[in-house]
Amino acid sequence: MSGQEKNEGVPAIRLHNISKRFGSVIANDSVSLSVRHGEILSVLGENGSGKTTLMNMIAGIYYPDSGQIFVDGKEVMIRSPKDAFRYQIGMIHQHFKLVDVFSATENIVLGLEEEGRYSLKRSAKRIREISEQYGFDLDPDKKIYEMSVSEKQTVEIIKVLYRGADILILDEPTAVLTPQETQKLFAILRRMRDDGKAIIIITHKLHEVLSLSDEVAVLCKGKYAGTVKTAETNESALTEMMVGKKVTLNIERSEPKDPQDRLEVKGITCRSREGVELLRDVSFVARSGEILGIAGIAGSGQRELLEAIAGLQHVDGEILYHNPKTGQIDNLCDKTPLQIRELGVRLSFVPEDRLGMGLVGNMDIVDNIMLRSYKKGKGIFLERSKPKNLAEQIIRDLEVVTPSASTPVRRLSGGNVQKVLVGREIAASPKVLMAAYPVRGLDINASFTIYRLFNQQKENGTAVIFVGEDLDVLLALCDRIMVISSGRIAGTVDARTATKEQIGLLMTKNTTDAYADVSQKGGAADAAQ
Amino acid sequence: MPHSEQKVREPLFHIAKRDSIVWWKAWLIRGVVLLAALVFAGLVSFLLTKENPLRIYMTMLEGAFGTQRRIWGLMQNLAMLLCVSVAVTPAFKMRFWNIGAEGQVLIGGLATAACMILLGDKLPNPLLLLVMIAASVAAGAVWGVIPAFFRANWQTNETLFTLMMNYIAIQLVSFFTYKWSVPKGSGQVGVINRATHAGWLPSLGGHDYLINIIIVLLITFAMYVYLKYSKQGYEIAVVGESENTARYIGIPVKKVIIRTMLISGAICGISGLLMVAGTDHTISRDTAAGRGFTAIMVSWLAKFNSFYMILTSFLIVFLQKGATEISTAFSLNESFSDIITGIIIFFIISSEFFIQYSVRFRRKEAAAS
Amino acid sequence: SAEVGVNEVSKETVKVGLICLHDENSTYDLNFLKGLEEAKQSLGLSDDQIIIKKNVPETNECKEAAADLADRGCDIIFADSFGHEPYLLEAAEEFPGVQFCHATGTMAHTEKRGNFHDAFASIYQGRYLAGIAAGMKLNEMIDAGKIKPEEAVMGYVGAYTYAEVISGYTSFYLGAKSVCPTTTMQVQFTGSWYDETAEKEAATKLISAGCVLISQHADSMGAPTACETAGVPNISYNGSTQDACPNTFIVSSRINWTPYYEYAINALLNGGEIGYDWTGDLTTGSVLLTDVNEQAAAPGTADAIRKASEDLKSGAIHVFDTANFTVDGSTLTTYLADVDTDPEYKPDTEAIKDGYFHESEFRSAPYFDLRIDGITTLNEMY
Amino acid sequence: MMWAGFLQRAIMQGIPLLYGSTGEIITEKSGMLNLGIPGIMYVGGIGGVIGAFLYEQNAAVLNPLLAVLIPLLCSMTGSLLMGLIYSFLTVTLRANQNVTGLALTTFGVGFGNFFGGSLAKLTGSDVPSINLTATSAFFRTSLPFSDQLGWFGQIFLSHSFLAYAAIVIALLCSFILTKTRVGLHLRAVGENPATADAAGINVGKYKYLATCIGSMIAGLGGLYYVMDYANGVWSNDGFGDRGWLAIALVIFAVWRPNFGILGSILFGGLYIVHNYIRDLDVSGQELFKMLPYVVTILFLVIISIRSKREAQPPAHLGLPYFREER
Ligand SMILES: Nc1ncnc2c1ncn2[C@@H]1O[C@H](COP(=O)(O)OP(=O)(O)OP(=O)(O)O)[C@@H](O)[C@H]1O
Ligand SMILES: Nc1ncnc2c1ncn2[C@@H]1O[C@H](COP(=O)(O)OP(=O)(O)OP(=O)(O)O)[C@@H](O)[C@H]1O
Ligand SMILES: [Mg+2]
Ligand SMILES: [Mg+2]
Repeated sequence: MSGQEKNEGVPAIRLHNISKRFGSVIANDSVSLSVRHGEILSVLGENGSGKTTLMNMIAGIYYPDSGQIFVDGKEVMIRSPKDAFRYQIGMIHQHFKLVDVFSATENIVLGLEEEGRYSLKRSAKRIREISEQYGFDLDPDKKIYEMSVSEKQTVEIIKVLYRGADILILDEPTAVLTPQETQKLFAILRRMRDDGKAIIIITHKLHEVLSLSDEVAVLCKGKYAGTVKTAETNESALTEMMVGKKVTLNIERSEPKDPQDRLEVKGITCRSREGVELLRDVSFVARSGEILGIAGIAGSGQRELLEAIAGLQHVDGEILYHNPKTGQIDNLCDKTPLQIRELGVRLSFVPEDRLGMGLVGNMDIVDNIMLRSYKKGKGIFLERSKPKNLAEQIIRDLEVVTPSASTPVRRLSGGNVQKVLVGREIAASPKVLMAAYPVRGLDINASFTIYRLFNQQKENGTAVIFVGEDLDVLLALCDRIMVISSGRIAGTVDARTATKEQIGLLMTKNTTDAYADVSQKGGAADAAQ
Repeated sequence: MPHSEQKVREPLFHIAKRDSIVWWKAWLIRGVVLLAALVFAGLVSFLLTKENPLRIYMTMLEGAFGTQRRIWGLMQNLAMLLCVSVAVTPAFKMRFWNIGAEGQVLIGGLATAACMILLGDKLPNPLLLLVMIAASVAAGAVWGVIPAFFRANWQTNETLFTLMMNYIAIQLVSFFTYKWSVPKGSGQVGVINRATHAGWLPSLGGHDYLINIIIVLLITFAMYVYLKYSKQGYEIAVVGESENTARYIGIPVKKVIIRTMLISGAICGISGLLMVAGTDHTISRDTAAGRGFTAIMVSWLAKFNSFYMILTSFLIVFLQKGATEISTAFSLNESFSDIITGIIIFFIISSEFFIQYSVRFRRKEAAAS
Repeated sequence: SAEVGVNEVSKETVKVGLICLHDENSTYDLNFLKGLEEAKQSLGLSDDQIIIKKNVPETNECKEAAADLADRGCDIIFADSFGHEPYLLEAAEEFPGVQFCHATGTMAHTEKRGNFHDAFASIYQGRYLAGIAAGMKLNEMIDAGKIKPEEAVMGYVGAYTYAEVISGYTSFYLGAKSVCPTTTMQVQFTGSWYDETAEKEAATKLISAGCVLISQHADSMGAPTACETAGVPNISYNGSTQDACPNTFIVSSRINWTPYYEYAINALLNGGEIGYDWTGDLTTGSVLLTDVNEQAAAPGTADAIRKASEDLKSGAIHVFDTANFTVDGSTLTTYLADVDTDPEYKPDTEAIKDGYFHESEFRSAPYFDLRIDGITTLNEMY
Repeated sequence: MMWAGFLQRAIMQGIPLLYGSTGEIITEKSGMLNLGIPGIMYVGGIGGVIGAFLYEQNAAVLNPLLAVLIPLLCSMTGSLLMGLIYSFLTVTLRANQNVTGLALTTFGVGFGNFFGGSLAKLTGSDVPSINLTATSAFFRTSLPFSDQLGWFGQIFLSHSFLAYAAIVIALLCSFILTKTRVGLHLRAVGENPATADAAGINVGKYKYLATCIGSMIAGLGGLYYVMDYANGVWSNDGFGDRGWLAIALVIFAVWRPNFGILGSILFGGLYIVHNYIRDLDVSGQELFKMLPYVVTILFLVIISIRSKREAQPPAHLGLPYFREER
């Protein structure tokens, strides 16, 4: 369409009264919005408000129940992604759509019907050209399973560029990126906008919305709540539009009360199956009544660290648990989760991968709540009444949006899934609570609910370990922040006095040599799941 | 709005997943589909035989229920199929695609036969029976655990592994039937302990098969409770859904995989015992009679619910018995029953689609512009 | 062993049951099915007086099938497979008023149950005659200079290693040897009555090992078609395979079961006894040879067969004449055969009298299980 | 020349397996685990038989081209229909693949034997088999000079066009899978259908096509068996368990049709090797018949322990795909 003259007044894409239901859930209820060429539109909304669903209908993944879609002023029928490509719509999905065993090139040319002979070499050449033009760094022959998260995202973006998409949709592209990577992405997006492309981006991070987009469209519980010019709004106004009421967005941080050593990690080292060091000589202490933040570039060993403590990773070294009841000190190193629990260690863990690890998507909320406690009680039979009550309590207390307690968790939106998980882990009244990126993908309201819960735990005397990516949040929520870099501790700072710049510096401290390697292997482990 | 030169048509129909469906609607759908299947199968029968389809179905009923003996025969066959179906279920629930039940049953039968042949005159009968039970359970369990072990440790594809194990079991049975054949060289074991009845399961109240039926019903009930209400059953479900979650929560995944296949294999072994000691009193490579494969369909069609399996295995056994009767009555090739069974299963399989999805047809031309 | 209620059955009401291991797609069972059809016509029975159960395995299913036939009012029930015997015996016990006639079995003459009977045919005679055709073909090849006399090696594909098969291939060999004295034979067992691949591969292997003529005792088309492919003459079994093998089929022997059906049903209808053990032979018409395929056979084959057949009938020659074979180099004068079935295979009956082995005389099923010189069995170790 | 004979037989045994496994590989590459292959191969066989039978019955003189083409087309139509049943049930109606496959095998074997039996009855021949010797002769035309070149001719030239076609098809499939756009798309569908779908590939279409084409290829294995191996004589159950062996061969070939060529010869050899071992008794023979299965298991274990990514089954093998499922 590049050859075609763009009609300035006509939106690149316009949705009119789009509705979509899933069973009894109304995901989109008569939503209308539009975006013009040379413009970036943010779509904002609480978890489960139907953003992904709406975008998926533009991309041809879902098909609307009713409503119309116009591209450049013409009504179109998008029945499949193929149709979407025909209208030069490209989408980068919340969950990457890449084939693990394929190379970058293979993934990028996938689905294309180019003229002429099929030649990966020629395509790789074009990919290099595009990379150069936009300043990406990508090896076209690298296999996806060898890639880090940001590399994967690069592939996704080049995929869209390669197709010459005119309309670009990104669903929470920054959720897994470091701030540096995010800045790079935004620079590219701005360049694309200046090239006259229409861009729609979904993100829960309001500062990103404000810094990047020209307009913001807000969805609220499946309904369209309006569009505002970015220049004419601010964080609290947007939040209000999104949630439908005023909310306070500050984190109350209390002073730790009577902190005691709870978990003492001494010199642990972890190797991948290929023998690469993922953690090297990590030592620290987590204290009761305190939130210990862990900052670092994604894939620097955070996951291995938490998993080692939870008994899911083999490591060398010592992990000492100071039992407050008995005063005893137990080494948790190389114990299975079951053995750890049998030692009387009250350890809760909110893993990064909610549905892949923390919960069972196909089971209902009650059965998921039961995961932690099913072994309780004598005999060989299950006891279902207590978990049922607990489930209902969690739904009530955390305002989980769900038809009922017997709804499969898979059907819930990301935010609500997370609430179920955190609710369960906290209900076990842990002495140590570990959480990896607990608000990733959560809307602002839900995020603050989670922060509040962690603060409560802290006040109850739990040692909370919080792995986060948003430095502002870490600084506001935590008592101390430990920075991990390339599998090593780069330093620990007091969150009350430290600055973002200080932490950012620490985060890249050891990266010169080992970084590439570690992130690569971390990526491989991801892919192996 | 201007006419676009090439108007894109809305697709003729669109498929969407149903939220859930009330139970009676689901059964109504199944009933209707089954009826459609019978009509279609009747049509096929008519085309191939030129017989009145109603007469064909009457003959089938007659063949299955005509006499008391046939009813007992039907129940016996049902019990055997049910037993294998129940046996494969825990593995399926764990998403372990055990298609090796045929081999596990055979090897259980082989162990039983071995005890009867080798120990028939050496042990008192009650002791012999105990040894037989232990041997068949152990043999079936071993056959189930071998693929489970590799799957648990190295993710070895179990569908293909268990499939291959079937043939190994078949050849082993072949090997031993030559070793034990009567007369020598005939490749047939003949009736084992025909004179002494050593190791034969007793007949209860004059009914040869009653004991089989009772044992299978007990196993079915126990399996239902085990899967639905026991902690181990819950572990099986979790491992089946997500091994990662299971590991995270502290379920010993490898142990559960191996334990479940041990149970699965052991019950298959018992099925072998019932077939050899309770029914045939001989062993051959056909002892399992394809039940290992049929059971997979039975279990799946019943959605892994042991009680529904009584219904689904009844359906299959009825079809087989009935079709045998058709071929006797109308002197048809027996393979006809496979065709009919295949057709009816195709229909039943497709009924699940209408239960899980709804099909929406194209809306009337929207009042667009 | 209750008495049989003979008087109640009449030709109009008698019901006949037949239990087949497979169906008409197996040569073996087809023979039984055809035989019953002919008997039905010759006896003037109607269709609904005959009930046939096919594909009945050699398991308890067999007893169930027999009982179901008895339930339906069958007065006499035939079963066609060796392995059916013990189950049929059980049914005979349960239904003393019904006659059970079992083909190829061995237990009736020792069980001595009034309503349980065995039957077989002296098919070894037929194989001997077929062997003559083979010998003549070998002679033809020798005369034409295609092979040397010592290269007159025949191959034989056998199903199992027990007496029925041994008796069969030995008589075939002796028939061939009676016209071609230099012939030798190699036997490969398949371990199955019906396994197309195994039979075909066995035949092919025998051919590539130098066998110039093949015969078989197994039921599939594996061996004949292998011969047709390789252009090696074949003596078939069960029926003519000339259609599929026009260039290599010579002749085939088979059992005709019609005489036995007629005998047993007539005995039942006329109030006579059915013998425990009935042996059909050339004279009863139970042993048949198909037409000779003149295109493949040596000239004069049909005549030679006819002549030998007369001699066998008259007793002028005996198939297992001890003058015609040796075991480990010596001529036999005595041999105790295992005629009465027992688990230990205890030999119990002297089978050699008057200078020949009396096959199928003490019971219908074969019991000749000697390994004679000139025949090598390839996959059976002694 | 015993070993030359053995090798030639091994190849003949291997060809149906090669057809079956090539067809199944194409199918599995699209993520479909079609356990109906054994049934499909029966239908492929009987389809050819029906075609040849009708032609032989109705034609006064057989035209060589038609005598080959008619059975070929009938065979392919039969297996195509089987493939359509399977893909309709599993792709369109999203039925469980294992169950559908097993039912299809029951159906296909029954179908083959039913029509085989019925036709045999029609011929009224002495032995219950359908003899299509004339048709078979056209199929079995081998290369010139094959009987004049000693062992070389026996091993390499004595085969029929369907045998060489099997190898050509396998090589072609390998080429398509690795060197063409269609192959890339097909593999993507089997690895990650959601990704393929989002990339604009018509997942359903690919699954349908792969299954149907795979079925047709596999069906040719059945045709080769009757027309070449069995000399045009159809006997019920003659094909035996080769279908399952073909599925085993897929693993052995690590999902590469070109590896399947050598694998099929190996499996063919293992299938009959017991005939060629001296002094093996009949029971020992039964143990030897285990070999292909044992070898497959060993291989399966080895590739899983080595866990090389390239040797793994397609990631989405056997799983259903529904775009709107999440
Ligand atoms: N497959 C489904 N079946 C039923 N309901 C669903 C399904 N998928 C999503 N929903 C519902 O739709 C709503 C939005 O879910 P979705 O995951 O799209 O939200 P989201 O905005 O992407 O949230 P998040 O940021 O948490 O990922 C949720 O309430 C969820 O329960
Ligand atoms: N495939 C699906 N099947 C059933 N329900 C779905 C499906 N996809 C989404 N939903 C439901 O539709 C609603 C909207 O979901 P959607 O994913 O669009 O939300 P979202 O705004 O993207 O949320 P989030 O911010 O969490 O990503 C949710 O209730 C969700 O549960
Ligand atoms: Mg979303
Ligand atoms: Mg979401």
